[in-house]
Amino acid sequence: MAKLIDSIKSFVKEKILKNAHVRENIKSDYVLETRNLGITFGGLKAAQNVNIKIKKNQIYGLIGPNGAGKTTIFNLLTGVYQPTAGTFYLNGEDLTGYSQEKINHKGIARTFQNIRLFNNMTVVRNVMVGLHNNPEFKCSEATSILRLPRHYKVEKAMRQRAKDLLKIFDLEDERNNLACNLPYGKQRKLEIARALATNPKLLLLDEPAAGMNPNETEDLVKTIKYIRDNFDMTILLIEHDMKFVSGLCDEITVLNFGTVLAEGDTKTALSDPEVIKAYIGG
Amino acid sequence: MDFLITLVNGLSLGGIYAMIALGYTMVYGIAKMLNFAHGDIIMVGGYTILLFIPVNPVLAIVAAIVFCVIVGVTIERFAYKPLRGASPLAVLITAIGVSTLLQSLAQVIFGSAPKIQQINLGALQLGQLKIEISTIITLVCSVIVMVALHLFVKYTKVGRAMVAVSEDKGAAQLMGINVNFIIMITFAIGSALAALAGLFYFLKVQTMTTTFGALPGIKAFTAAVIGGIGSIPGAMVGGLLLGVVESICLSIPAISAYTDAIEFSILIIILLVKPTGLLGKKRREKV
Amino acid sequence: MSKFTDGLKKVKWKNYINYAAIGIVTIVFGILSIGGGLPSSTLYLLEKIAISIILAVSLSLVVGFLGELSLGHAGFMCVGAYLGGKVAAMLAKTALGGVGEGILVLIIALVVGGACAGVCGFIVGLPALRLKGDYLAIVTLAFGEIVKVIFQNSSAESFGGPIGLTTPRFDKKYLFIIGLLMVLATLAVLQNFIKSKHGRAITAIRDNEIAARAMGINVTKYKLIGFIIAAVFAGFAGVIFSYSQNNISSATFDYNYSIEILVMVVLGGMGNINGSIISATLITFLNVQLQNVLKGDLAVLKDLLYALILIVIVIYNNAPKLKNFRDKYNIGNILQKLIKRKHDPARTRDDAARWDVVPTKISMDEVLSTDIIVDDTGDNSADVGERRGTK
Amino acid sequence: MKKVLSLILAVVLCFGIVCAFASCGTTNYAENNTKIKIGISGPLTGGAAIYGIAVRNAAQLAVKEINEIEKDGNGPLGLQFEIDMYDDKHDPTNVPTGYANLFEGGMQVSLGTVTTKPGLEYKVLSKDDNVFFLTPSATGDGIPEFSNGYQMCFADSNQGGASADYFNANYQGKKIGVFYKADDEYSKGIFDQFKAKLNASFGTIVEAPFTGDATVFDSQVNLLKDCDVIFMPIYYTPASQFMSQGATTVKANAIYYGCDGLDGIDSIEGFDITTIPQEVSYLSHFNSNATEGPAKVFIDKYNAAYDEVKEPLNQFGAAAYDCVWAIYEAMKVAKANGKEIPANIAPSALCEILTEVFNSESFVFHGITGKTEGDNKSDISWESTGYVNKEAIKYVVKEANA
Repeated sequence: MAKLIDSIKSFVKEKILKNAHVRENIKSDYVLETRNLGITFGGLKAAQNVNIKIKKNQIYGLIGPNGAGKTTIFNLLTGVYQPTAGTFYLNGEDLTGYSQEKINHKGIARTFQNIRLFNNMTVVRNVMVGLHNNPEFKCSEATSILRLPRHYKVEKAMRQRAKDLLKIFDLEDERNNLACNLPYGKQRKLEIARALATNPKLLLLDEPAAGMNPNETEDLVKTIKYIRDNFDMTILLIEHDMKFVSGLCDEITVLNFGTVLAEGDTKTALSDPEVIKAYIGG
Repeated sequence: MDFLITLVNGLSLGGIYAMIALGYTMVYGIAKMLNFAHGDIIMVGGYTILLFIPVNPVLAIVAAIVFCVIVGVTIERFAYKPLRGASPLAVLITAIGVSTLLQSLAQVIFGSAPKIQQINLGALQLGQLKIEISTIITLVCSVIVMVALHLFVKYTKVGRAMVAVSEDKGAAQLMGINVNFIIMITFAIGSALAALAGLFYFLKVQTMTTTFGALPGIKAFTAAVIGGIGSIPGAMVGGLLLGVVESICLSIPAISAYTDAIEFSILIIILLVKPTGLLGKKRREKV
Repeated sequence: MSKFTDGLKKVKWKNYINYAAIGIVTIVFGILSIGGGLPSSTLYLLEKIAISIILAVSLSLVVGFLGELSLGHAGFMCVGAYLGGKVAAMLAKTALGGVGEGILVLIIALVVGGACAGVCGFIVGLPALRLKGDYLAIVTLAFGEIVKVIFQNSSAESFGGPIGLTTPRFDKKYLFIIGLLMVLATLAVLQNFIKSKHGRAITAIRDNEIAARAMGINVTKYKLIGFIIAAVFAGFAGVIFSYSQNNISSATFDYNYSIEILVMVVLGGMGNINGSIISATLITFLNVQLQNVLKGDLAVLKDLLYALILIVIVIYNNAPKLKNFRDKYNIGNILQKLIKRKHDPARTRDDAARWDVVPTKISMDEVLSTDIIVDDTGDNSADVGERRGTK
Repeated sequence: MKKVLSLILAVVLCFGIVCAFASCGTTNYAENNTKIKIGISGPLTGGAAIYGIAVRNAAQLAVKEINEIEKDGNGPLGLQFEIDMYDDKHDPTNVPTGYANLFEGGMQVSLGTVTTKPGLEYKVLSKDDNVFFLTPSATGDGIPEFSNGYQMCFADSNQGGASADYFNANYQGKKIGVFYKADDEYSKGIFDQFKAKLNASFGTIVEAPFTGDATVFDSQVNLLKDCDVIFMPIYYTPASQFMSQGATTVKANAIYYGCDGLDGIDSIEGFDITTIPQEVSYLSHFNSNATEGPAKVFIDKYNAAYDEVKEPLNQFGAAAYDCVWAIYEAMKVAKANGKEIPANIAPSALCEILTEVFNSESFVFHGITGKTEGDNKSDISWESTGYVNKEAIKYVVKEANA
């Protein structure tokens, strides 16, 4: 019997887990550090050898022409795709290979390029979903079904927290509207509020200013800075709007065809001849 | 020798399943909906054949095809077309409704008592092998139909348009393809195949009831999913596979009572290993 | 005292109206029945209605709230009916059978039937993690058929085989009361579950699974919980069903029965529990009554009618082209205008927008159109691992 | 929209419940009866409808004849009879409602159910109210379990045993095959008994079961193609399908041997038995193609009254005809013994009277089912267990083609 179990164990080890990623934490001064991160789809190298280092409280930009692999990087960092090469670390903790849920629990939250709200729920409840895993609002299924006092307490506290968050984004008055009925700009803001509700250490924003008018964009810049300052947040964002990026980001990485073209200080990186060539198409 | 007969029987049954499965799969590929009422189109075909066969067998076949096409296209026009763009769940439930509607209509018209019509085409003696002629006809015809369909989709203008619509409806429309027309054609072809399947199934069963199409319909649906719904070669492979499995299971008395359970278990196992079926295409959602 | 009345005022009576309605029905008919004033036909009808409501409400958790199509609900019921019925049949003859007029055995049977159905719910829920939409629908359908075949081919000693399982019938005067009490229990559990953070998580998964994952919602866990709860209650319904019959046969629990339950859920409005209750009651009532009125092959007119109503309602509620028409001639809106209660979201209370009641149209496009997120890189993850290993 | 709709539905529902109430009241629902009401539960729609319809028609025929004798209160009983039938669709879940409808509609005596599965439900419900039933065709062994239930047909175990006896006596040395429906209580019940009683000298028999609504029998035909005798304890619809699908493959000199379920196989619309080369025969208590004797008289009466193509007669109908007459005869015996039978007699009182007669050894009913000689009717009696005593006959529907 014991022999059988051993043989099963060795089989699992050799055949199934043979190349599984062994996680190793490192000592890192950076909130996010990626090492040679890459993914290939069939023959297509969607991203390769991406090394990004983001310091605490930085607003970091990820830019590049269409199809450069920016959203792919986001998907890698949030576990939607599993990287085929490389690793990434959050505050030195290796998160490579974790599921989306787990990565979120570890402290990375994101928004989406094409807005993904819970359309049939009200605004306030969208945010409350974000608060779901907060240890403060822990409440088991049985507690809820039996309607123990804890359930009411938690619900009330969650609602209050959600309202507070919505206030920051000036969405408090809309809280009882269905999310799908909000105007576009407000939907984007709601997505950020919802991501923030999960209490992340690193916030990934995928084209937050897309489709906004200049006034709204200006407003957004203020809000993002406010988040960074008041929530002690580190932010990685994708954006096309150069003005937006140069006005907001401390450092950037420029991608093209899945590889890093330039990185570093926003101004220097943007004036790199390679970057200009990639954008203008020289 | 026995096994050979089992195999031939299985292949001919599989051919029928494949023909029905083709209807499911084409409609799924192009209209992105599960036409649950497809099995009942077979029933419509069966009754048409039953009505016309005393007049003339050839006329019966033609009438069945024509009538099934009319019914199929009408259903598409009135039940499914208004729901284009609505949630697939709504369409699926409508299809279930249409299926019940057809069955109950048939019962109002023909009554619930089974109707028997004997058709004996004789058997062919090949050495020691004795095979029913109807089995051979079914097998040959289903192969011809499948090859023809494959060529049609690959080499004709309409066929290529169908592929285009199944890939990307919006883009196809921009390219000047009349999407509504293509969907209508798909339903027409699917219904014609169902009529043929009805004919061959009737040759086997020789009895008409209002639930005539339910069993082959569900089996063919299973076959289509096994093969990867949306994939034409998948439907063929799935249909033939299921037919042979069914025939083999039935030929072993110890497990024959569990035939349905075995078939459905195969389905579940295949889906768990390959969630999109044997030949189905994976689709990636853009995040 | 004033604190008590204040507390009473705070209670949202609207949320409890279904409890009240069913409670009143239970009490009124219970008194009449015990007093001997009800004919058997009414008692049987009430039993059937109670069973239908439990089934419809539990299925609405999976279809309406979780957004997965299940065509195997009768299969769970079958498991509950057979296993609960078997336990009941075995215990009825022992000393336990006499305790409390057989109530104790009934409770044990409910526990066993519900638990077994729950285990099946777990097993069916597992593929739900990998499969979506149409594929999941066929797997649930397959599950129902497999269960049916297994019980059909059981030996005569175990589950009666083709002839079916002989189960003890509970006194008809009391069985429907137990059924209606089970309805109340079902409502309590499901409504409390849905109107909590967990229900919110489930609704979030339905609305947008990818976003829900990104919010850290444990999709695996909640999908399984959804399937298990629905299955457990279907199992309860099955046990009550087995108590309402002397002999149960697995042919009863076929795919058409699952469809009938689905029709109840859809006609009641998906994700609308009260709607499910009303449609389950009405359909069961009509089924029984029409069976007496429509003789012979005309009986099928009933199915014809259901099919037509189903198609018309689904098209009316979902057709994109009818959207304007719906908005313009929505009787609810017109009534609202007549009463002149202007809807001002800013002024309404927090719970004004009923998030648990969604229109029939669920934006399932995304959920259904993605089969699964798979790597195009290769068919298995070992491939992925290999590359990573060579880094 | 939804609110208004649900409101309307609720109102309809309340109305319905009130209607349901209206029927409640007395415990003897037969109090206002002017005729003795005979209740039947059987399929009038669906695949088994053909049996239910034959039962209904034949029972009505018998009632008509009896009412003719009893016209104007001049008969031995001075009573009139009527039939009340509920369509149970061969689905046991319909039985509680159906039974309640019959009972609350004033049923006093009953023919039980036409088929076995609903009968298992029916026997318990009728026991609770103590309603006498004599079923024409629910063959299950457990049907007459309680004191109020009797059978006119042979119980499954009797048929299986009788068939095995016949095989032991006549088909020694032949290769035996069985075509049966594994998920059907009638078919499986007979088959199990048959297998148990068959001599060991036959060796292994070839089993070819099918299940559910299967209609394609290629595999079964293939399994049975070398058998000399094929036992078919099934109803005639699948049997006819098997025969026509296997017409050319099964041995031409093979013998199809069935039980009472095969009765009527030669009168199915669209199925021409002469195209089947094999011999077709069955063991039964009635031959619906009889050309002589009391059976012939009955068949002619039936065909004169009903459309013989659309609603063909089969042994179910013949048994139902006998059932009604047997109940009538039993009531006559009771009356002769000094029992009072008013038209509004309570079902339980009538049950007491009838069981007493049926259990007495002297009660012999002369009917058209069972073995008849010349123009004499058969002798039928009952055991106190509810099983019937009469002689079965092997009928050859069609000889083998030379």
